[in-house]
Amino acid sequence: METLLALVTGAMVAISVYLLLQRDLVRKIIGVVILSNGIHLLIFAMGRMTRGASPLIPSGEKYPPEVIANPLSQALILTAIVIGFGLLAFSLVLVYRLHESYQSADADALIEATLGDE
Amino acid sequence: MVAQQVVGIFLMSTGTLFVFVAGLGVLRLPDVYMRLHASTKAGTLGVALNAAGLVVFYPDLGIFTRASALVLFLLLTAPVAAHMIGRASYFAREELGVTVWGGTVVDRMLDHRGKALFSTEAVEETSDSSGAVS
Amino acid sequence: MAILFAVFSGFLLALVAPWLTQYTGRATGWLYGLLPAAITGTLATLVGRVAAGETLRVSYAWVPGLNVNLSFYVDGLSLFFALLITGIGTLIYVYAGGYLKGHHHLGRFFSYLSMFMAAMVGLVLADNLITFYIFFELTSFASFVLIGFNHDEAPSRRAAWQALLVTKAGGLALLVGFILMQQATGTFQISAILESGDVIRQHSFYLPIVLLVLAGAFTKSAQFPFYFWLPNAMEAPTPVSAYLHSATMVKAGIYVMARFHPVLSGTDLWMWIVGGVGALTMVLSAWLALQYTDMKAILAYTTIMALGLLTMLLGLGTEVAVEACMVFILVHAFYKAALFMVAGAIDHEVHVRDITKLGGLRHRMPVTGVAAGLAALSMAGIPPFFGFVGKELIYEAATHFDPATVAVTTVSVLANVALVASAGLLVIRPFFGELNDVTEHAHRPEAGLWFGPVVLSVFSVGLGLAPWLLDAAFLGPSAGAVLGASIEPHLALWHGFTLELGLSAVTVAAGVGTYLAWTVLRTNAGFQQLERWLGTGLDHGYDHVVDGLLGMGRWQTNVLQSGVLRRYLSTVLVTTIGLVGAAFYHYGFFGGAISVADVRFHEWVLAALSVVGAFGTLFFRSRIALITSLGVSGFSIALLFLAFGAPDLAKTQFLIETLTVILVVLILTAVSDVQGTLTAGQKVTNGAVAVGMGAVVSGLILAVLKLPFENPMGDYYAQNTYVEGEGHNIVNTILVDFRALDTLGEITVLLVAGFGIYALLRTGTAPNPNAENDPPPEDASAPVEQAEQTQQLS
Amino acid sequence: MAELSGAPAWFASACLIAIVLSLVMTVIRLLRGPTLPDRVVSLDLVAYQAVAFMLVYAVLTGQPAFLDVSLVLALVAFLGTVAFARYIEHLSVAEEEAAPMSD
Amino acid sequence: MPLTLLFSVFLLLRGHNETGGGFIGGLVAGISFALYAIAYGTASSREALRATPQQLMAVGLGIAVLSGVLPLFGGGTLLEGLWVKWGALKVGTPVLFDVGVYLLVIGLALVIVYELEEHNPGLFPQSAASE
Amino acid sequence: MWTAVQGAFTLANFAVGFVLGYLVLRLLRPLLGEASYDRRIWYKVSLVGFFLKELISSSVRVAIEVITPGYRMRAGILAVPLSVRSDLGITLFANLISLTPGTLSLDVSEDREYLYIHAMYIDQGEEEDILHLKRTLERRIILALGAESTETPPVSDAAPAS
Amino acid sequence: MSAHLLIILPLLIPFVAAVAALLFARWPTVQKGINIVSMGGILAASLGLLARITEQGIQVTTIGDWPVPFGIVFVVDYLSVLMLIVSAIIGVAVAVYAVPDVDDARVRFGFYPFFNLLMIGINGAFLTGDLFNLYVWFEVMLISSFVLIVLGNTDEQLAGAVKYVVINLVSSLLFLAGVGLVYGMTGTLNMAELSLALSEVGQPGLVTVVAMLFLISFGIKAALFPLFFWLPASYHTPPASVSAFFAGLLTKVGVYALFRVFTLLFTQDVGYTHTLLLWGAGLTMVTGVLGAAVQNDFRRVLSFHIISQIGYMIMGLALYTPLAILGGVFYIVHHIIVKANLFLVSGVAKRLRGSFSLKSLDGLYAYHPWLAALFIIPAFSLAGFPPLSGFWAKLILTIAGIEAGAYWIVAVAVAVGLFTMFSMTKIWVKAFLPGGGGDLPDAVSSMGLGTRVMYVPIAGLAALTILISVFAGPVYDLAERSADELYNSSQYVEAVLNHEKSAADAGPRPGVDGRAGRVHAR
Ligand code: NA
Ligand code: NA
Repeated sequence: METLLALVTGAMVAISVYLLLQRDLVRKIIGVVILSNGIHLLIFAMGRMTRGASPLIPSGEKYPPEVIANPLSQALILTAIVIGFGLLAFSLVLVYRLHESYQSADADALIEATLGDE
Repeated sequence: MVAQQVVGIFLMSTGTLFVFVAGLGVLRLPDVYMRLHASTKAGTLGVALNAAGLVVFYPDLGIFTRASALVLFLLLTAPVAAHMIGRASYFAREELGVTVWGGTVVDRMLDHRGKALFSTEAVEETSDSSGAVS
Repeated sequence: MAILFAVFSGFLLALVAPWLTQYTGRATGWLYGLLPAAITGTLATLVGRVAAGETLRVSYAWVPGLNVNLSFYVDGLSLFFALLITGIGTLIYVYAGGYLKGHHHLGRFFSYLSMFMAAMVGLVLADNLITFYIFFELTSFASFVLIGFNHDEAPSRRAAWQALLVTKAGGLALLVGFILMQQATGTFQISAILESGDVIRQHSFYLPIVLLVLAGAFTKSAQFPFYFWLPNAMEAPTPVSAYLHSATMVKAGIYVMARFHPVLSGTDLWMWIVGGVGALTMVLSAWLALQYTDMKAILAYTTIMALGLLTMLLGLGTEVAVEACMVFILVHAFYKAALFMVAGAIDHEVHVRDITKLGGLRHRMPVTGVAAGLAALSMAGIPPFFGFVGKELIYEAATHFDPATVAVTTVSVLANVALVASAGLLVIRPFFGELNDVTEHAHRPEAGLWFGPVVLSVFSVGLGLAPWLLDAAFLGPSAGAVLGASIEPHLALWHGFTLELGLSAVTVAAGVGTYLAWTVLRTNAGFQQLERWLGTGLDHGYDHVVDGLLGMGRWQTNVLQSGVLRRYLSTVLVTTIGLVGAAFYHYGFFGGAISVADVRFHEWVLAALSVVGAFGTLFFRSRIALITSLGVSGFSIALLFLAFGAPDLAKTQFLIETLTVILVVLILTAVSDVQGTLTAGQKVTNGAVAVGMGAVVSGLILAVLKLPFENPMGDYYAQNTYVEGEGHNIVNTILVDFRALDTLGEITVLLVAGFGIYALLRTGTAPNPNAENDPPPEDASAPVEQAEQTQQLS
Repeated sequence: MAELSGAPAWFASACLIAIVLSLVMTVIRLLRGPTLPDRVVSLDLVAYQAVAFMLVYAVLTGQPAFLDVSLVLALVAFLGTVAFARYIEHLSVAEEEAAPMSD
Repeated sequence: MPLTLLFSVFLLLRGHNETGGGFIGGLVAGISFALYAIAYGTASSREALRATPQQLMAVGLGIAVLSGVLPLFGGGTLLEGLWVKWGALKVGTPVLFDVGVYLLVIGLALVIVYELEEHNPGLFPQSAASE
Repeated sequence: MWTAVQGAFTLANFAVGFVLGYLVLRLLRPLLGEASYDRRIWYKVSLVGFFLKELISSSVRVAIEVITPGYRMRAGILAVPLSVRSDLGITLFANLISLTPGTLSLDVSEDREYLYIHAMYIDQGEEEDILHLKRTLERRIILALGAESTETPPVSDAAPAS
Repeated sequence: MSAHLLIILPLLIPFVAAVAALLFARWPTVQKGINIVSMGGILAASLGLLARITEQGIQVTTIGDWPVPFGIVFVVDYLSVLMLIVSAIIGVAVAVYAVPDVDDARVRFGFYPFFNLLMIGINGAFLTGDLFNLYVWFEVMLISSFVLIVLGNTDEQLAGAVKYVVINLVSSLLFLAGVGLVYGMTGTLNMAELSLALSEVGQPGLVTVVAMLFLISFGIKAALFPLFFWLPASYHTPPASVSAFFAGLLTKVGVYALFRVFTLLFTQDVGYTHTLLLWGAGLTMVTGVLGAAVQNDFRRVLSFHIISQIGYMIMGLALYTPLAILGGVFYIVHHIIVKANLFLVSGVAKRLRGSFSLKSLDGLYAYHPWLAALFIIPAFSLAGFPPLSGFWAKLILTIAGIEAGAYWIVAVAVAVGLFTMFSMTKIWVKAFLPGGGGDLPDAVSSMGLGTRVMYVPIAGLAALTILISVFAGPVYDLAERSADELYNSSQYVEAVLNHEKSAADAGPRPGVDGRAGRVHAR
């Protein structure tokens, strides 16, 4: 399964990159979302995968069952998801504000004056 | 034990059938309203039956409460969602290019309102014509 | 103690001068001149001990790890230069006090001048390569601020900047040369390095060392092809030109060559480069000196000529040549400083420096005129002036040099001919003849302005008559230090009827001839073209180099910093693909069988849907439709998480995915779509980058998956969730206990995002092009709208 | 109750397959559209199908805890649909900007 | 709405033992307030909340930090789990920490909804999406 | 309620749940409004029963439609004259119609006179279908909610539409 | 004070200050006070840490009392503590400078909390010994910097911020991917443990391949060639306080991370990785300095110079000899102070003359000789003018380069030094010397109290630059110890894994395989 996930991750990364290279800022942000999802899958695969068994300790027990899914990779992804969401929300609102100022979400239109006045 | 499993599996299978039908319906049916029918009803019923199946497998108060909450919530939200999409897509049909299936025989909403969907004037005079169409 | 006083007292004065000057009034120059005089006196007390072979040292550890010390030592050579610096300095201080009287930045001027003098003294006394370099650069800095002292004039600013950059470039080369010397010898201590001549000459670094050190020396001492900065530096106030750009700072390069003569010379490489460049510089500048009518320009080119001569002598490297070099340093310092001061005095009183416009000034400035005449006679090498002694020695060195005797002799004579002619131009033209409209109203200069020239002229005469005074006290120790041997020179005015005397006679005769033919020479079209190449031409060359580099900068900035985010991202991504790909290529691809046999049907479907959903986002024209596809991908991933035992993850993924979709939809209600698309070519390129990136990431994962996996950390958390963490949900316990710090950081991110959104949406609601709500500038003179200047913010 | 085995497991697996097949059909509709409401309806249904998937999977693997996940999804999926409906409505409102709104 | 809020608290408190936790709970709670805002306007939603989302976020972070600092006073380390067992009731700093997360996440969800809505009232066309 | 949800019941958790639940409820009191009591429980049960029956029976019909090839539908958008007038009544009626397969409520006219529905099967003809809906579903709602549900709320004439 | 408390204080203080500042949202004056106290406190704590490290060596503590290497650890070695101190110094300077510089609107919308939150991210990154935790602090830093860069919402800020945000988001995700892969190879996140585990993977090549992701990600943060675009696009847009803080610190956190991972973790094939770094360093120097030379805006010149100077620091790391690393560390310390100060000077110039454009700034020297002097010190230090701090940094690197036989990079470094001088004197000539040609009016400037306050941190930092120059010896010694720790990274590893709270000492627990015990055996 990890192998399949590797391919899935690669595909998602490729898709996200294509979106990142669009002119539309919203599409770029969506690219970032997909890239994040891909990287989360990467971590999931890296922690190796176990079907079913959630990392819970049954009520009344002190130790988890013999075979459980890797809790650490899950915790890492969780943290990353939440952080990613915070960044995403901010970025989206930033694009929204930018659109208010420039009446456009075209990244190619935001060319800075690279050399300044001479 | 066996009976429990049989009932559970039955509920699940039936539920799954409805879920399947919902999916097939959304794929097959000819316009967005029809698809809404399939998705809302069959989907809700299917999920409800699946939830019931789970409760049969795990006859525990906690599970029951949560499964009930799930079904209740679906029953509350599904029609609202369907209503909102249906209504919105009707009003925005021109902007979106929504077309109605050729087999649609009547549109009373259009009759009543004409094109001015947001006119504040009530269209009282047409009210008596309702039901008079065959 | 004497050394420390000599080096650091100048810096102290530099610190207090801007403040002190308001109290010193008219006597500023004379008062401040006491300091160099005192240093000169102090150093003079050491002459005897040094002549007796003693070496004085002071050393403080600065960066012990690098063996860098702040250390000084006094030997014959350094003492010779130090005395020259402070001695001439005394006269310059007095002169500057008169020249700049009433200038509102007089304090700053003396501050810079003192800093320069101290740096120069530090340079010549340094016993550590790094100490040396530090003072070397400080002199460049002082020169920078002094040339640019009249900074409201554009040529002044340009000249200062140019001088700094050229000498800084050389300085950096010098530094690298020094480091190479240290690498070769294992020490930064100059006195120790001087003992290691053979080591250096045989080291593989010898060639780079010579080239780099000479690059430093040649730029500083204005040798071909770097001499263009020096005439431009004449924009400085005349005391500066006299002091820095004639008598002392430009000699720092000569000092470098002299100082390291014992370790670097003695090879053909040294001889040909140093001798050759010196000779070439000398001839070119001798001739260029005759192309100008501005007194300071003539003085500048004759200075370059002198520097070329000194360089050539050091390249020759024979005992006589080195003696000649030392003597000529003095000769030149005396007459050139005097003539500069004279030129400055004329400029000060007449405000004109063009010799074709001046005349008859002997009536208005008699004392100055006499001093100028004496200095010019020394310059022309007429007996019994000190200049004659120097010239005889030079001719002796030239005629006794073995290879290329004729060539060396010829260029020496040619240069001296030019000196004779220039001397005439500088004195006869302004002072003789009749007063004209320009000179009619010249004032008699105050004492400060002629004191220096007079003293120097006296020295020129005195030392000409009694040159042997220098033998033991200065020439022996200094030339000895340069040669790395003990010598006993004997200077004399009269050597009898020698070849040298004959050459002198020829020189004077030819010089007079040249003087008479000056106008013809100057206006000849061919010569003028030559001047455009070698004089302004090199100056323009500098501009071309700078412009070329700036052009490269502009080109590069336009290419790299294009302003297009898409290109920035492509570059980042292509770099990633390149680096990872190259590393794969380098180390192999860690290939092996790939199996997906363990994947169940629903997992296949979920995996496929997460890709299909994502893929769908590429194909929708409408962004809102694309979001639905994104949702499918997110939900499928959540289900995958769930399928592999991660309910918390699935839960969070569902929540976040939905919220993401909602947020994007909300934003899209207000954000219009982008008009215009990418070209087909861009799409293909982007597609290639995308595929490359995907391949690289997949490759990485697959490669790592080949490794066996142990999970000590995860296992520890699992085993201790209940017993140590009081929980049942391992993931949650990790989040709030084992790795709560991560979560603390995570919620910090959320908090900042929340407040950031708040700030984004609450401030500047109205689009405000260019309005930064700036407070108005505080300077009343600021070039921006002053009308609106309201109350200060603070 | 632990993981299912035997015939029940077979049935549950079949259910799972049916659900994912239906998921595939729904996604086909989502991709084909042709209009935004079609896609929104499909996405809405995808959420229901996900809920169903989790319920069946909970039984299959013996982990009723998955019920919580489906509860959360049911709770928020509705919001997504509401947002889309708002968007669609916004389109027609934007068209009729001039006319006063009824509320 | 009260139901979803209750559910959110439930998610929060159960987190340590079963699936859930402050983040998920907070989001669910935030969503219910958001729904309320969509249905009845942000003004009444703000009124119902009685605290600004910014305050919620600040207090949430404050509680989380406090839960981390508390063990220091007992000579422990930052963010060390400190449990008070009172009969069968177990309250520990990790729970307090999660409460901080919960409040902060509510604040985040709300600040997004409120600010977007109030910045551009067109974003959420008011309508009676009756529940 | 809380403890039921909690699943694993412990006294401690109960206490915490109680306190927190109370606090949350206190905090949110403005949201809750006054609890309304109603004695028409029987009608409510009957409504639920009828609704479930309808849900299942016509779900099957849709299922058959979907599974079998070809379309047997005769669709249309109908205007159902409303007898219920209260917000709750209209909402309930509309939502139940939506949940009942074959019908989907789209909008309410601004004067609250009509509920517009999309119907998949106009079997016996438009009028009959509308009458059937009114007789079965709407009647039960009115019974369950009481007579006041047929009165137009005084405050606003706004329909639950934008 | 316990070691634990001392170590966490640089993180805890800004946390408490941030919360306090948020709660005092309506009292700007209180916030300003809190901020200054917070930065001062961090500085004091960092100095305390330095004292402790000098006495007791590398300091390690666990967060949450979980045994090493399972819990998150904070590790303070010389590099960390130097970074902490220098960033705290900049913190203090900017805290004072911001009082008059940052307008009320920005304060109202949380400038001071954000400032502290940014500091949290920075200090967390310096302190942590856990790779994933490092990622988290990077994100804290990133989002705080996002907000600070747009705070005020001018069009220019928004446009600059978008580029900054998008590129940095990608960078973070690459970092995250790297963390995931490293975890997938070793099963651990503790950096000391990773240092051992990565060399035991048995696939040094693969480790190096993965290291490329870290190189890219941190390279973006550090603004290495060709990954620096976001920096000149955005750094000139926010208020001077913010850009000074960013200019001084943010890229240096990336540099810090590069130093950390490419000495501790990825030293499997130095010949490959560090050669790449060296090329990156050289190209960064050149492109940065050429970019700067053609700019005509005070802050844009400075922005490009950040890039160029990063090249020098990375050169130190890339040469990977003790002396070179030493030079890199020295460079970082020197550069942060100098660069932040230059941005602060630009802010005063802007305040006095109403613009950042070199053209409009004209003649500052005539009216504000003190500002001119205070500009000259950092500017010439940046250009490596002796004997200022930058000279020592460049000297060490040059020697190291020559000793390592990397002559081309020495040539590049020297040439770039010359061009840096060109840019700095360009600012001097164009902004400070009057270029109008005509006489400037005699009006003496009416300098407000606020501007006078802004001089204080500038003078302080300039004085510090001079102190570093004069006492280059002691600073050299500190950098030397740091370089020793970095080069011989086993010191770090042993300090962490032999920590009193290590699992090896805590006795057997279920699930512990005792890897931490290996250090004893070696
Ligand atoms: Na190492
Ligand atoms: Na820099």
